Amino acid sequence: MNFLSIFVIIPLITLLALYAARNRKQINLIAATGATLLLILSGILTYLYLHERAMGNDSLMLFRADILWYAPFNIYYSVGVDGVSVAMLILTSIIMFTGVFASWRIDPLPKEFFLWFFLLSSGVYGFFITIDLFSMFMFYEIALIPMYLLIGIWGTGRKEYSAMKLTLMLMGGSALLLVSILGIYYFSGGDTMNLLEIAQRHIPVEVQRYLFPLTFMGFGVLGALFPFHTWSPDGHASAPTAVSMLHAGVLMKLGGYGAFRVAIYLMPEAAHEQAWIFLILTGISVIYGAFSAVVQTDLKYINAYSSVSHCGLVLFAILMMNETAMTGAVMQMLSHGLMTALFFALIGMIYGRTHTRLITEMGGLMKIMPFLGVSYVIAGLASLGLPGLSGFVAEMTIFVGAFQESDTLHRILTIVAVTSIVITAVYILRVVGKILYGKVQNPQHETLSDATWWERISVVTLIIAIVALGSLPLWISDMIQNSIMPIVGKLMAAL
Amino acid sequence: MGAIFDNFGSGVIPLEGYIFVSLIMFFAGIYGFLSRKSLLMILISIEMILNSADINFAAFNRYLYPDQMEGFFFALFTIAISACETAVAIAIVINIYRNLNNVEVDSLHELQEPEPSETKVDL
Amino acid sequence: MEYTLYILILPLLSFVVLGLMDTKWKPVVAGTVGTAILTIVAALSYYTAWEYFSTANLNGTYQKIIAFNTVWVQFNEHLHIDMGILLDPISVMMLVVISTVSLMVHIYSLAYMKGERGFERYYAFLSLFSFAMLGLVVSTNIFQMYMFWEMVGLSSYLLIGFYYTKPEAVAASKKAFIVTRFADLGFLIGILILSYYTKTFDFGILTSCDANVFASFSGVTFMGASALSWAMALIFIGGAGKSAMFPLHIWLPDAMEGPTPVSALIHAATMVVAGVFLVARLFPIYITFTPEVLHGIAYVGAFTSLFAAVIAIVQTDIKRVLAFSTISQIGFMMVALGVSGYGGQAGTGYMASMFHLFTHAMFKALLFLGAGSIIHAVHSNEMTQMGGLKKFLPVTRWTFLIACLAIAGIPPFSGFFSKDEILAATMHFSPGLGVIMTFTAGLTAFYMFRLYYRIFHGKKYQTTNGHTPHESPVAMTLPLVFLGVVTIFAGFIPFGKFVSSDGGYYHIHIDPTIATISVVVALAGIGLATWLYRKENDASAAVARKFNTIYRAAYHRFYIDELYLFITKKIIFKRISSPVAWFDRHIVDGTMNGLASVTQWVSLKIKGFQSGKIQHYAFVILLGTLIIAAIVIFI
Amino acid sequence: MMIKEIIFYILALVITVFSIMAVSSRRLIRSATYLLFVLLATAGLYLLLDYHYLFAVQIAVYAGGIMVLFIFAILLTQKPGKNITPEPLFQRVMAILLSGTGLIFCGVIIYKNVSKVYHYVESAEIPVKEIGTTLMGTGKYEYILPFEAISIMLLACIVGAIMIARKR
Repeated sequence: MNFLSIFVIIPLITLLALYAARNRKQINLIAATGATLLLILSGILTYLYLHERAMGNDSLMLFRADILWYAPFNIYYSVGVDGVSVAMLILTSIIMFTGVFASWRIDPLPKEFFLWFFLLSSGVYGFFITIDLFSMFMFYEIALIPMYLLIGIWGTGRKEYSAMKLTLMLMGGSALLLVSILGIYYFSGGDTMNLLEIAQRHIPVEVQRYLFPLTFMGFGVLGALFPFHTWSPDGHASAPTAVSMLHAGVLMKLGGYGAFRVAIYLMPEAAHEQAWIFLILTGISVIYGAFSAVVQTDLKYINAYSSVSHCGLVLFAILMMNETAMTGAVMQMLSHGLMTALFFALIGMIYGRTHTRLITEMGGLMKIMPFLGVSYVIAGLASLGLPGLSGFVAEMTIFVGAFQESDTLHRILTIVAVTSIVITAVYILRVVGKILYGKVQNPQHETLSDATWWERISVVTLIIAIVALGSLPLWISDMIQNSIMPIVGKLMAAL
Repeated sequence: MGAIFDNFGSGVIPLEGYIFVSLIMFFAGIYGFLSRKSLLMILISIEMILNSADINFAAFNRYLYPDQMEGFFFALFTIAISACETAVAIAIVINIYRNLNNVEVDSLHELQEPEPSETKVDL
Repeated sequence: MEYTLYILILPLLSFVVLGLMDTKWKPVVAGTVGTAILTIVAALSYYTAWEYFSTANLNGTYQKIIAFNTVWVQFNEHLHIDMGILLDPISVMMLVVISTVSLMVHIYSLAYMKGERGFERYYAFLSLFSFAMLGLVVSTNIFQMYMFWEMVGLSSYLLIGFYYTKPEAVAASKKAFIVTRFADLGFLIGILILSYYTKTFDFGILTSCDANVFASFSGVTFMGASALSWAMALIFIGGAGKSAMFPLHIWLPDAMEGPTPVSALIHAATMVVAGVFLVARLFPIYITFTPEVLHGIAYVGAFTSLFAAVIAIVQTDIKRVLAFSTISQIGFMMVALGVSGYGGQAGTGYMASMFHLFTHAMFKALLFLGAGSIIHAVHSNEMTQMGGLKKFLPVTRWTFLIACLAIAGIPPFSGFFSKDEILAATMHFSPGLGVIMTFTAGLTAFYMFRLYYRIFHGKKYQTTNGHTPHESPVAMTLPLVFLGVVTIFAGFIPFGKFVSSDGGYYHIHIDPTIATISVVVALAGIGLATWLYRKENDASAAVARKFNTIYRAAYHRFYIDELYLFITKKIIFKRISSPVAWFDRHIVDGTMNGLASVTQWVSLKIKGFQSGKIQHYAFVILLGTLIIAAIVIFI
Repeated sequence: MMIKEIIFYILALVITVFSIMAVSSRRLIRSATYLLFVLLATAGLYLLLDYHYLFAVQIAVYAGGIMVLFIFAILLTQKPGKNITPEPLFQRVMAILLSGTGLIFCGVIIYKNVSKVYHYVESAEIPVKEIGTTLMGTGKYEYILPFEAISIMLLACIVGAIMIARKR
């Protein structure tokens, strides 16, 4: 039994236990237990990982295990983690944990909600631990499908439309991925699906030219790459709180992670050749998302566009293809995951009280619900990159890294991307000013209550994570950077 | 078909003769099946199609494998089956007539989807 | 000198504790804790100053001491952000200034903010500000400085928006943050350029002006200017934003919506001079490699100074007058830096700038706290509702007068000495600029005394609703008196001994000609103000009528705000964001929905195949069979 | 032996003409009548092929049984004297086109190919006894299983027809 597989198994066991649960209390208890176990487990994993590395184990992936799964195509269930995966696993665990608490009072059908929720999470965990292309794809799909039901059943507003749109667009992306995975498989020799082994081989450059854009776009759809991002505003706006959290917090990271792990790692030559196209697209994403967010009036739309902007920055940094920027990309994934989860949690909580998400209908909430108000401000500050909170470290690492590429295109795009910090400030402060400060717009809001204990757990956990990442970034950035170095080495060799 | 003319008057009826007859009958049946609205007309057309097949069975058996009896028996069975089929079909037709007061094939649309314009899915 | 770390840790701790406790503690407890911690910080700062100035002098030059340094995040093998404490004359001087003013404000606020909702929060924010500002000045590297730079921006935002139920305060805080953030964008890009070529963030390496470090800049030009010039100019934009240089000054007058002690601390004495501090910190680079940028700074400073002084003359809100006065005075400091040379006696401007920073912090804090005391008494910011307050507020009046004299540059008050040095340095650099600055100094004297007279003299005070103004409690007057005393005597500090452009010893000497001229000009300004405003009369209105156009323009601050409003509302919101959002919803999303619609359309069309008509099916089957047979047979 | 040929061509002509008339007639009862002629002519063809038994079955089952069913069905479902409303021209044209194409297509193939395997074997009539033993035999080329299947199906058809057609 491999240690990493527990990450996939715990959600499945939780599923079974949930199936047996009788009432809401038991359901919540089981879900919370499962999520807590995962959180603890990721803590243990981090410790073990750092310990192994400190002991001098410098193989590319640790805790390797391979189980033959389908011999004719050499598909293995093979797992292994490096610093990037560990970072992602921590993120997923934190968001799972807080997501469970944020949906403590989910209605209707709590049992079914958590069933799908945990199934989704097992897909996400599987995606991050596996290093077999096919298993990766399979876990990707497992993570995708529950989303349709979660949004379609428990969502708000135009939920069927959004769920359909989201699923179809992501499925479209995964269709591209399937093609490229098969392409990679056949052109790398056709006898292994293992990422590490494929990385040792050479895919012909002519083939890479076709496969790289397919792969990058396939993952880019999930990473909200312009112009494939439009599922994000609608999807996030309609999704229930915990699903928005998990989706924006973790699922969108699957895109960045995959682009980094598959597209760039396996096809470095084409990546170098075609980076400029995608750099322009991501550069557009960054600015465009930010500008779009400025005039939105729905809180979730603002946040969704903000996610487009921030996730654009992730892909942007990955495409810079140097060690610093890529480290920054992973940090940004973590940071964005945490803060956007916090945002969506808070928006959900505010919406649960005011029954509106329109910023024009709210005001002066700081006075009525100080805890949520202050937390919202903290999330906003993290989002606009305040030092001491996670956003700053990530963005600065990206900008410093991006600035190391000295040709004109990279320079211009970097400077364009940097300007997003101002626009971010504009829309964040606009929202904060409108909904939290000022006079109470709706007299009925006067009587609303502040956060309950489970909401506080969720919010406080996220804030702690954000502050921890933001004020003591060295250990995690080191961990990530050390894992990125071999990949960058391969990239440099391909140049 | 040249054989027909070559052997005309020789007292030998060529195989093509039978085949062409059955062919014409077959496609007449097809035409009826495709063009007529009345269920009874469709049934008549089907009978003709089956019948043309019977001719072929018999002719092939007699001309090509005169020592065997497969074609013969197949024709026999086909006649039996067509009899069954007609009996049941006519029972159904009469039943339909009782319910709908006509026997037109177009009026049988209970299982059909409603008109497209009503089912515009909101995407 | 490891203990200097506590100068940073204690305010941070105070912020965290007060912030977490929030309303769980009684206001008085929170206030006391905050003030007590700041007292310790102030004591530590004084001790640091004493120890530094007494021990760090080596061969007549003050050494830079890295008291503490640790890697905070590593970018690549060259670039890493450190967290550390750098002690050198200007940072130590700033420590003293910040902790003094901050302590005064803490004490003052105990009384001023008494009974306000969110008193605990207020103290938490003050602690946060103190932490950030102290961290800013002791930064060992430019990126650390940038971080704390952002954090002071945040605490400024939070404190301006302290009365968050007031829409003006919220708007002002937002404006302050966004405008400075915009400037910080320049700062950040400047840092990125600088660090890309020099491969370091460290101030020690940067300000050593080692030619090797800057070698990779050679020949790199962009739009006719060298990359280094660009970097330094962009960094200055950051400083200009924080220090409210034209045209980024618009946030500062609005920032007066915050509580008055906050204005005193942040928007008069400490945060707004961060830009000056930044330029001073990087002064060696400016003077060695990019003197043209430095001269640009001088002209920007001079223009801002004159511009703000003109506006200050006609404002009626007393805090606004003080705000424009602050902008003007910071302009003076910038000019001084801009015209300064490097090393020895050539560094007059540098020393003068720092000196003025020091004295200005004291007397401007005094002015603001005095204004706070006045507002506390009459519950209004408007000059028109004041007048004849001298008999109600004696302590405030005298301390205010001292500060006015100081800022006007009347000897022996502190402002005279520092301003005189600035004028001397400017004259030395360019007589034209010198004349402008002298004129501005005269304007300063005029508008300060206009302010003074309109508050304390003139018409008799009209009591409303039986409410009589009374002198503020001792917690408020104590800081006033303390700062007043400092203002009187600070001019005699041998400042050049401590702070100079190269760490060496600088002899302050008063140029009698320039001193005489400046005093005469100042007296002229005061005289004019006395004539116009001492007694209630029509002269001032007549003058205003005479210069109607310029009066109105100045009163509306030359419509710069309207310009900004136009840019933000019309350009950003209407011309960029709304179209972008529209584009996203209708074009990009429309394409996706269009794809879906096309799919649906196609499926609706081909759905006709499944018509449910048996003859239709038979037709298709036969046709298909025929076609397939044809294909099989003929192909 | 000319007579056989002449009979064949007469039968062929009858089949051709009446099958076309059967499917194109406006009146159902006429169609049924034409069908009867077609079926009888087919029976004649069986006779020419010396399948006397088949001839008998064809006459008995088709002309006797099925036609009676048809006629009753027509009488039960049609108002007397009423023509069937004509089908849409488009449908008829398409049907003619398709069946015409098929006819030509198959005709060409037959014309080009079948004559190659053309040879006529004179043969006597199959004795009914042999038919009986073959139908009931269990050996190779013997048909007890289809026979039984057909008989069960006939039973099912009878039951089914009654079930469907009876009045509820």
